[in-house]
Amino acid sequence: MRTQAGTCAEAAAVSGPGRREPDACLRTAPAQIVEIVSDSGEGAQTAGQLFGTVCAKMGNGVWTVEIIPAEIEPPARSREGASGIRIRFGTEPVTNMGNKADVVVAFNEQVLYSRIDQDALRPGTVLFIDDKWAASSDARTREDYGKALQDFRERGYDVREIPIEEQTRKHTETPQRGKNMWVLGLLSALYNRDLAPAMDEVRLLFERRRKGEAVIELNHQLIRSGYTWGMEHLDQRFDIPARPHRESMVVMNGNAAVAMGCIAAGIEVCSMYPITPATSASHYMAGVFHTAGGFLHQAEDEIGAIGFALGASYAGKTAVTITSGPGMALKTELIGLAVMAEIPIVIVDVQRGGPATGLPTKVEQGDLLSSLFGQPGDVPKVVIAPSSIEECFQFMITARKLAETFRTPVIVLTDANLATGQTPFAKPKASEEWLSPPVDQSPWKKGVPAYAWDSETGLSARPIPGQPDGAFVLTGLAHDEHSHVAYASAKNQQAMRMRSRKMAALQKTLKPPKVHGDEDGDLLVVGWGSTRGAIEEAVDEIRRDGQRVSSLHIRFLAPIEPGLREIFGRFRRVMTVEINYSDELTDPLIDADSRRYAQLAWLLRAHTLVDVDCWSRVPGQPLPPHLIETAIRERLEGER
Amino acid sequence: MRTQAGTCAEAAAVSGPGRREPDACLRTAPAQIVEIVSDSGEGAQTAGQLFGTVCAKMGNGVWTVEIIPAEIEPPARSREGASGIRIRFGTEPVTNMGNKADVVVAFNEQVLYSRIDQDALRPGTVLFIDDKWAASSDARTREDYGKALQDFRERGYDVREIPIEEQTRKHTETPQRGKNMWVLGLLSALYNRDLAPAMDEVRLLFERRRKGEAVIELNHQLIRSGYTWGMEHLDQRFDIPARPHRESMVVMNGNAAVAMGCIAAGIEVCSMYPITPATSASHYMAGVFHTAGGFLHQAEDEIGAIGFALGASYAGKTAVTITSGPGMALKTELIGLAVMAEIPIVIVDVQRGGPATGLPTKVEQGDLLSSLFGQPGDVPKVVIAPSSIEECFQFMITARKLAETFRTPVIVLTDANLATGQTPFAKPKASEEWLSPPVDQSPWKKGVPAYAWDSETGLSARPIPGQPDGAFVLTGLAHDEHSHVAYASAKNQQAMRMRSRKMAALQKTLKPPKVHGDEDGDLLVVGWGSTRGAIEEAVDEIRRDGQRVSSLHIRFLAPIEPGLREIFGRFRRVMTVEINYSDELTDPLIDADSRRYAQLAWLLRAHTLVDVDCWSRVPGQPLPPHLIETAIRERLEGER
Amino acid sequence: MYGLKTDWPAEIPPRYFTLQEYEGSLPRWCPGCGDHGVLTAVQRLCRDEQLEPEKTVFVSGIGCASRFPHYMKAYGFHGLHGRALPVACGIRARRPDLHVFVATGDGDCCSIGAAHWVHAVRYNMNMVLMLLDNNVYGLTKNQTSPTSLKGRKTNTHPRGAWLEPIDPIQTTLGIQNASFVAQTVDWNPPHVLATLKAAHRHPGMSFVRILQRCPHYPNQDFVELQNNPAKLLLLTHADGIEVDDAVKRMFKNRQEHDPSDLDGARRLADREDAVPVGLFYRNDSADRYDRNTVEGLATSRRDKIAALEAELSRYEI
Amino acid sequence: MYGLKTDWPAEIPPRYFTLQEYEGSLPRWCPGCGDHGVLTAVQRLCRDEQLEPEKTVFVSGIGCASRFPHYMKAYGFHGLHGRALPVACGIRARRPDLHVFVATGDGDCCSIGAAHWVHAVRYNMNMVLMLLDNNVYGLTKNQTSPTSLKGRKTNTHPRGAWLEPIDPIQTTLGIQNASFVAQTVDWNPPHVLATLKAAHRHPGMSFVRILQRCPHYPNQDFVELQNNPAKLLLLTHADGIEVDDAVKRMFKNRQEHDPSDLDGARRLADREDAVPVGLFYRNDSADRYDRNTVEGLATSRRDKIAALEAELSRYEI
Ligand SMILES: Cc1ncc(C[n+]2csc(CCOP(=O)(O)OP(=O)(O)O)c2C)c(N)n1
Ligand SMILES: Cc1ncc(C[n+]2csc(CCOP(=O)(O)OP(=O)(O)O)c2C)c(N)n1
Ligand code: SF4
Ligand code: SF4
Ligand SMILES: [Mg+2]
Ligand SMILES: [Mg+2]
Repeated sequence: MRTQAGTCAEAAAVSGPGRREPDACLRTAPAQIVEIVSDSGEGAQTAGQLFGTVCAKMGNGVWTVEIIPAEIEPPARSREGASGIRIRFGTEPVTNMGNKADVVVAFNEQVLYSRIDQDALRPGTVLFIDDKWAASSDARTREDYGKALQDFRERGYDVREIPIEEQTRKHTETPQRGKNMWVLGLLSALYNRDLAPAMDEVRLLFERRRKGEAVIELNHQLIRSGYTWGMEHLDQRFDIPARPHRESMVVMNGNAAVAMGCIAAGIEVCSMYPITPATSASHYMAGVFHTAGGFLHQAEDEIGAIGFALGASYAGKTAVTITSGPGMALKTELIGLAVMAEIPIVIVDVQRGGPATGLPTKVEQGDLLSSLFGQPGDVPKVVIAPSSIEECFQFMITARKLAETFRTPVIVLTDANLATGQTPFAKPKASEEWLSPPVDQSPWKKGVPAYAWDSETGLSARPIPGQPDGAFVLTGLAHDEHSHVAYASAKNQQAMRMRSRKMAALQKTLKPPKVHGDEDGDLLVVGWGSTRGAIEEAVDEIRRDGQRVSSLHIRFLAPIEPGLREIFGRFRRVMTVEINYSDELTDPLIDADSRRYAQLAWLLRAHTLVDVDCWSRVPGQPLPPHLIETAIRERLEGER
Repeated sequence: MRTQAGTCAEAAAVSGPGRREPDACLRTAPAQIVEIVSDSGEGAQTAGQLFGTVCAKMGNGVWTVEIIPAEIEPPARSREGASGIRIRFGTEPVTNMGNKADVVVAFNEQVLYSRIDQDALRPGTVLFIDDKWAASSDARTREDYGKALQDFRERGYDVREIPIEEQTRKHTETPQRGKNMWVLGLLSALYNRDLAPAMDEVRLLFERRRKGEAVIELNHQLIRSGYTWGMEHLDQRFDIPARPHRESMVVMNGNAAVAMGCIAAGIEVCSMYPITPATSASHYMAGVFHTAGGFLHQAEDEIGAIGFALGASYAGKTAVTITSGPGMALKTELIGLAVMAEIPIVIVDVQRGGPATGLPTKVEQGDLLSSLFGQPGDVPKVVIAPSSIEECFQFMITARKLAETFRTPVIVLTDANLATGQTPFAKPKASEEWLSPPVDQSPWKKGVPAYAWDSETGLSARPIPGQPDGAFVLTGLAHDEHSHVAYASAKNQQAMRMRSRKMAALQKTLKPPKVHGDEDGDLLVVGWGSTRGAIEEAVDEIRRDGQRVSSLHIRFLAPIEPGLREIFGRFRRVMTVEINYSDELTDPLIDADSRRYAQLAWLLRAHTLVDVDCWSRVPGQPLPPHLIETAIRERLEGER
Repeated sequence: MYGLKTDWPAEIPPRYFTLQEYEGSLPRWCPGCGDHGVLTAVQRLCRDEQLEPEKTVFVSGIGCASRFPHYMKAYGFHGLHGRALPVACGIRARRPDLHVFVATGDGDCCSIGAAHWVHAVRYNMNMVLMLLDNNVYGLTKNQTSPTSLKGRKTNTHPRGAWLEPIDPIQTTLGIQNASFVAQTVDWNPPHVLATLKAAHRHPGMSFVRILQRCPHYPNQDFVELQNNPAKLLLLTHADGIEVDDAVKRMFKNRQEHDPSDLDGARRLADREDAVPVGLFYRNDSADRYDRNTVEGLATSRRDKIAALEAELSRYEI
Repeated sequence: MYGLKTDWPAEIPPRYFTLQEYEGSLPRWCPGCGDHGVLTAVQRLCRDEQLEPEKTVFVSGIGCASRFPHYMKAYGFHGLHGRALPVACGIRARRPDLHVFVATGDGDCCSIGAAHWVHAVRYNMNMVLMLLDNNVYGLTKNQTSPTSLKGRKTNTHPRGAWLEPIDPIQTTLGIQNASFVAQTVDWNPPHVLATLKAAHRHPGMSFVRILQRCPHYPNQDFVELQNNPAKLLLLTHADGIEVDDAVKRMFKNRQEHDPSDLDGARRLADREDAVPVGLFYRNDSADRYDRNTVEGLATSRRDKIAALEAELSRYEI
């Protein structure tokens, strides 16, 4: 071994205040953030997911997030090619990717630089790096590696060169495909995990990939090897106490949760066109949807996709279309038709960086206003945003029900952060009540028009093809309750009123959202969608200092949740935190007159007339709690 | 003659207070509203336009608006088939279609009913109706006619049966094609107009239609006949004093003004797909654009239309695309690209009734928020709305300049009201300065990137294909100033900031809008687009009673005109008047929490935090001043 | 079976549908518009085939032709310009019990809807596509359509359309899985009916182009075709459109054409001297996507829950 | 003309463009991706034809193939998925001095862009369309494309694609005004170059389908084609793609095919036993919309103002 692992004392600095010390080098830590970064194809993600699953299984809170290169097959040893995973895990539930990494395992120095570029490390981060490059036959590589190591040390990382490839090679001729398992073993040692569950998970995984016993055995060997090496060489190990679950848990990412939510809702048709970062939901469904009586249609484009879904829905089959920003843009016109003709449909928008093609694999919360106001004319519809992966699942069930009860499109806004993040949550108990009802084919009541709007709520039941006496011609033209084309002024006003009224009717069934923290104070931070975990973490951190900050998370954006004005009134200041663009008052030319606000802030200002401020950024990655914290603290300072 | 025209005294009631009486039956009136309604194909519109032109020529203020049936060839003698025109003219300039008609000439009783349905008449309206139906060989027709007449009288109209067809038949075998000219003569007598200008206009018109001298002579005869009959039988005639123009005037509708504005701006490519009510602008251009060096492209769809325009613009040719709501919906994604890649383009949206197919031939102001916020992501762009037909012309010149200076899409929102209304305005003096500059093909300055954003204003010059050393690859992906794909967080934030900053830079060059009426008061009525004339008329009417009401009209919607908060602050209440949907607080389930506001109101609330109220309707026709007046008065009452 | 006594004892009364039972609201097309005749033919077809009105769906886009659903008494979906086909495919996908008809125009199908046209032909789901081709944009008042003849003067090309028209038949024949491609003319009602009947019975997407007169914006070519039927060429074949001798006699020119001969069909479509009327091509064994889309249709609620539980278990930790 | 001494006295120095002068940023396609070879061929073509880089524009949509413009040193427009063709047509419309190339993928062109594909072929504006057809969605990671072979397992059809693929050549041949339709394979660089050269020289829209290997999501069919070139059928003709004997010898199977024979072209496209490579069809006299779009291009500013004044006067009262 060329390098020495750090001392116990050094390692302790990494862990934060430990609670008990079962063996000399074992410290307890409440949470850790570990990253594995490698060239594309070296399996860092597989190892990381397995490690995350093991942690989750033991009862830790876990959030994993994949680091995906922009190119399909990027060059080896390049920043652009960095592929990997971050696993944040701890005693308490984990709701977001957190701040800087505590530990990074890097397969080469170049991929590590990509993490430095993304500001993922801090002075003190423990860096395990494969030492193979020091002995490279290529002088340039040796030199790059040497320089980088020096640089890393200067940046204050706690660098530990370790023999990842060398050790792996003892077991396999193709270390490229084994290093990840060796690292899994190493991490198991570092974090004091039993090997058995990891072994089980590996077996499961390779069996699913239809690999034979030999492959499984090799991988088990590698894990053991990494573990043994770790136990022998690590001078500091951590125990992250876990709380065994009292109920069954599942772990999945937001796209899988959305897809499974579709199945749980009894949705029968998913009509889509491939688009990142939404597609993986469809990939998942493509494999299993038919087992639950569903059909996945890959259309010729996004217009065709929603058209197909609307046709299916008109014919009585509940339908969903899943897409991202550019696809939403294309669906604009047919969303307008769905509202006009009151066709139930669920539309999932997995938001990505915009505008236009933007940052296709990265997170943004940029589609709120376009979901609300994107269609020409008055187009009231339901817009909801899950704030966790579990809610991705649940909201699909809600969305389907709302769509059918209110005879309306329901837009579900998730984002790339939820889509690719993974976290455990209580295993839902499947219920037949979630399923859409069977298609009604009984005779329609004669004389009841196709849009027998209830004058108070705007609600009406719809005839389904096949129902005798129900025949009507759905139209996107202005129409009366019989769906007859209507040009008279009063009819147009009335039909618009009915469509709008449905939103009021739904709003009346909603409860005001719950404040996180005290019910009043100096500052209320409002968020929506995937940022909840990070915002609440930041707020909790600041509250620990005794500051009077609370947060509020909005899930129903249209109709907007009730009672906001009243809640806002209890705080001296209100601000939103969002992953989208807003001008800053400190920017040149920007003042109260010219400032363009973040999207939720905009909505809340109009709705509540409260001077809702905002702090928003478009970094192409989730907002880490510490940045939110800084922003909130700045606002609080500004106050004084 | 079977019927008697009313007495002088009765007729005087029609005219309002006359000022002088040059002959026994001639009264002076400040303004009149006349309608001609007929079956489709009977030429009411031609006669009305000619009459309007004559009035305009003499120096009257004039507004004409066509009454167009929804079907292409509707059945004769049917309400749905009513085809016609309203001419409002007066001593002062006329800015809108006004309230109820003073005089209606109806070719049969059924088409008149369509006007009653549209609430176009009032008790006292003088109704000239062809008496031919009383003698119809069809008993049913006789009966319908008789009943209707009785009904009309009960409704309080001043019914005068006149022998339109009988008289026309004296000159032609096909009265269907002559009645309109006879009516033109009648109106000339009724309104004390010289025949000469009408004769000239008719000659011009038929020459343009390549008709021979015989046709012209016949039409002249018919006009004289109607005139003579009128002079002999009308017991009340009106003089509407005119003020001869000091400058040359043109008269056209808003679509022609937009099209001519394109020519005036030196726009070289107009790329469109047919859609009502925008198409007539393209029809006009199709005929003449090439004489001004332009090319009109009818694309395969609206996506292709804007794609083609963007290609032309990228290649240095200024381009416009003209459409209406459904077309805007389809252009959504490419508008996002134009903002992202900073491609100048002018987009004209002639708004119609929505959502979806809606009311394709009717007016609405429903596309404001979708223009501002319709595209996923942050998509800052310029949105302007002309408030008159003259501004339709001028704003095209402005729009082209803004698009190129700010390297941005500019959306120009007109509507079906402006598109089909006609009014005279001062003939613009063509200027070379309006034209876009020739395509720069000189070498690009080496080292200057394709997006050399000025850090303060976000502005940059763009290389045009053909410029040596300027080559760059435009992309809709997040990019840096070199147009290189950029994934780094800071780059994305910076580029968004630069695109947003352009809006602030433009806003700083704008002046606060001028208040119509006093600078402070109890109520400020805010409008945008085609409603200005009607709003100001209503406000003036109320001000006459000493009420402290003013109005404000907003032309720049994005960036929004500066100083609004300050202006609003000078009024006790602010409300908007718009032709789009909003909930009313008096509706069931609607309260401050659930109310959905009119579109401008929404924008202004978010922007100014003033509790901007709204009154909006979607009648599928322009809001007449008296309805606006009533709404304003109600708000004023509510105040007390 | 029909025409039974009213005191027939069976529980479910046999239903016989008369022509009137397929009549929706009063057609609002111009007098003389070719769409009227097609409507009548379709109502006849429904009556002849005794299609249950509640099991029959007419889907359309926007345009004069697309008003079609309103004039039928059946379920209808009068959607957006160009988007009839995806909607129709979506309806068909999970409802094999429904009869799906699409009424579309040359602008609706061949211009704005072209992508869906290409793909719906390839999907080859069981439905009848009626392309009411009047060579013009009728509803929006006389603009050039992709099938407008070169030189035709329209409001968007007042000096004449620039380009040769697209040939919907030839284009459709070029698309994979095209399985039924026919042409007829609105002014020959029995041939329209016969063609639509064959189309309806064909398992798959039947593409029927109907040359349709628009007297309001008349197409000189169609007027001539009507006046001089010699240019029409009736395609005959045992496997083709079945027409009786009376109809046959309406056509001076006839040609035997085997609808399984794709190559011959393309040559026919290319002919400039004649307008073939009848069945160009049929292939009953082309892939049919609606065979796939019904997958899992019979899944019980219990099985759905079981599938969900199985999936959740896979993700259980 | 080139290779002149540097002290040549003329005012405007003659410019000679080397291969390097067409090289944009470093290609980021996977190693072994067929796009690399096409890029090289295009750079060669530019060099051979000495296209001025500033007068050359590469337009694309979104996809792996659509990254093309970034890797050229020329003007480029990397637009939206499916929308390359309208943009290219707009560029071409008023800039006959520019060389326009379109790089698109099978999803970009034949799926989401299908309406524009049909219409751009009909517009037949002078440009080269390179359809980089890898039978898959590459960039979005292995979904079915309209040209994916039936049964191919992809992420959206893990149990195999349901339908026979669309044939871009046959479909294009079915569209009015198709004027140059050719096919080549990325793994035969001289043939790619020869084909693109002919395409570039053709006056009108040249549709070139390039069978393109995607080793990342490999297509067994292409691998076999490469291993067993006997399935490739070289189309030869005096009016076809000019290739030298060395290239000819690469093909075991050759067939003389007259590119003016549309009917024969269609039959060739239908062949299942062979993959024809070369020129299927050429028609130099098809309508060309870019002849119309340049109308009024030379109008002076003065004439523009005069036209405006004339128009205003027509509306004067
Ligand atoms: C997105 C959109 N674009 C344009 C229109 C306007 N529009 C309505 S019908 C039509 C064309 C009609 O032509 P065709 O399809 O041939 O039908 P026809 O009226 O001739 O039967 C157009 C352009 C629209 N309704 N929606
Ligand atoms: C409107 C829209 N829909 C979907 C996408 C996602 N998308 C990007 S590329 C692509 C398909 C790429 O396939 P292909 O055109 O065959 O190109 P290849 O990557 O295979 O070269 C898709 C669906 C997008 N960018 N925009
Ligand atoms: S315009 Fe033409 S197609 Fe439309 S209804 Fe009239 S005749 Fe028929
Ligand atoms: S995924 Fe396929 S097409 Fe895309 S770059 Fe890689 S090899 Fe080429
Ligand atoms: Mg048509
Ligand atoms: Mg591809």
